[in-house]
Amino acid sequence: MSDFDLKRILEGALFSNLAPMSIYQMKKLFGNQKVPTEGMLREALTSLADDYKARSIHLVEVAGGFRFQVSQDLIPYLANLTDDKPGKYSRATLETLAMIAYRQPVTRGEIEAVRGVAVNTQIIRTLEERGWITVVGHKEVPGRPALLATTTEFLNDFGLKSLEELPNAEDLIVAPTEDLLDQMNVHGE
Amino acid sequence: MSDFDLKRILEGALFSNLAPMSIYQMKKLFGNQKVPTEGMLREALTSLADDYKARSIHLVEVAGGFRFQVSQDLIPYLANLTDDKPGKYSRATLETLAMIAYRQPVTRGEIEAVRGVAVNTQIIRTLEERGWITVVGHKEVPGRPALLATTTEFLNDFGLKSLEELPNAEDLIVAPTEDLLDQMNVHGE
Amino acid sequence: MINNAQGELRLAVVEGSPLTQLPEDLYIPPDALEVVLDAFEGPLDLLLYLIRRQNLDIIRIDVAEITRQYMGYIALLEAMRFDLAAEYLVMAAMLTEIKSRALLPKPLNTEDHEAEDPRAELIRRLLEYEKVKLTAEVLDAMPRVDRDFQIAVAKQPDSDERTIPPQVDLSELVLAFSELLERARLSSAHQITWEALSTRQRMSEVLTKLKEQSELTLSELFSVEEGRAGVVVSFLAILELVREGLCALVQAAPGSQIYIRPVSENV
Repeated sequence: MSDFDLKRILEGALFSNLAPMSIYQMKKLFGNQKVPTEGMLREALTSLADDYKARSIHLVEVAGGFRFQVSQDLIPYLANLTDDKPGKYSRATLETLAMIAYRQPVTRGEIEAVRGVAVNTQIIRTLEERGWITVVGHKEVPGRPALLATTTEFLNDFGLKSLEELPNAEDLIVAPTEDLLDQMNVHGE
Repeated sequence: MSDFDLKRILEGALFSNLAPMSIYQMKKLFGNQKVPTEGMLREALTSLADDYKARSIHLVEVAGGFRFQVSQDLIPYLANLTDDKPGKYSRATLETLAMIAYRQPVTRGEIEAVRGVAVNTQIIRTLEERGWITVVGHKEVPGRPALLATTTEFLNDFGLKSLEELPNAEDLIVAPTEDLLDQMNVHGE
Repeated sequence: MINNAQGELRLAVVEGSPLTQLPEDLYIPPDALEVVLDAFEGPLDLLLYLIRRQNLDIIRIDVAEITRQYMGYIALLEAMRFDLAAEYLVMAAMLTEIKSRALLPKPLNTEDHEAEDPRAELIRRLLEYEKVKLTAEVLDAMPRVDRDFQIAVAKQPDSDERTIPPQVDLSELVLAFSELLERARLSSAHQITWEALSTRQRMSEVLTKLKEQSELTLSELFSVEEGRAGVVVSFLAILELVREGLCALVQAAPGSQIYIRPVSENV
């Protein structure tokens, strides 16, 4: 198969998939035929990404694989098409998600301890149903509470390749409080 | 706006939508800005179609308007991707379909109100793509949300002659709770 | 990569960091308290607000003054939103303790490590909470699918062999709807007038079983002999138990096994 064919096949497959496509899935495309190597696939993907550089859609890599994405600058136009405003999440929901993303795996009790308020079941359900969090196990303490973690879909939806790409939470606390944290450690431990 | 911008905007919009896009909808993209004429739009579409001539996706005109479609010759490759055993719809998808079937025509907001969680855009897209639901109009309230209803294909697939043949869901709730359900209907309507 | 579109929400800047969502010297008339409280995510959030309003570094908080202000809010809160007050009251008790300890002379003979600053634990919690709060804002500002960008898709070529879409049985659909109706009924809590004896009885049975086995699958509570009526009664009983906070339903992923667990002391 020529490089040209390989690129054509990947292009068509990527556009016919809503979910990102992994290298493994790309190999599956070729069934019983000669399967291209990962190197060949990556080369074709790079070339394909180049073809779209000047267009309003881009080939991007996220945790789940590769996908085509419509440019962010077109959102204001697309918003004119629909009356459905994309969901806004409450502060409670976002704080719960932040706790899970940065402290995973974490129990609901641990989230509640930091936030100082009970975590509504509805919040967990909303995040689970959105596909952003899931139960990854149970903590071996009395009651065996569920351990919550974020999913690959969470990374995909936020355009991230891995959890390491999340902004560093420590950076958010600015200078003056940093020495406080040091002091605190002395006091706290 | 330059021709280049117009083409970019149309390209992005066409790729963000699975359903064909009419000239009317394309005009809607521009909201309160200067709306391009049909001639300008058609010219941009022709130029866009040209750009994709050599690729594996094509801009085609169908009954409802224009859309990008993956080339027929890729079918054998794409077929390798599908599992032999059909998947399952999530509980959220089933509940959304149930709400639409029993309470149609219904808005997304109304479904959300009963389910207590936001309805993911993905769910609506999945059901639309399956051909089971469709937008039948817009509710005359602020935001003019889309009214969703089931299709003839839905009836066919579920072996129903008409919606009246849908089993009465209330029958599943037996004796003692019956009066509660009666109360609920009063509240519900 | 961080989209600061939400930046305008941060109304106050304290020592270089954007901090609060509320105007700095917001006067809260008592009758508006209920509305304002919805803006706070709990006692830590309220406390953080009170501290930041004085443009203070957390470590230098004047506990006496903050406690006075906090207690003022709590007094109003208690009268209006008793259900919420518990969490706020715990904080009030903690503040009072810190304040009283600070007022007492320090015992002279104690070892260094025992004489820890009573504010330390509170400050640690406040800093930790503030970090979560800021992280949540950053997370919300990050571009995400549907809101800030769209996935590009094209129609798949028409083909019979292409996909086998999931099959749905009519009974599944009916069941989904009836469950939904139930849930809607249960969430509108005040409409519930009385419980059928059989449901109450089943609730007790479920709780008894949960005492013996700390975890049950949903299917363990349904038996074929009881037929449809039994399923409904069990289902109602479980929903009622969940509503009353006596047990919790846990599911790892859509479509996977659902477990029922007692709500225990651990949380």
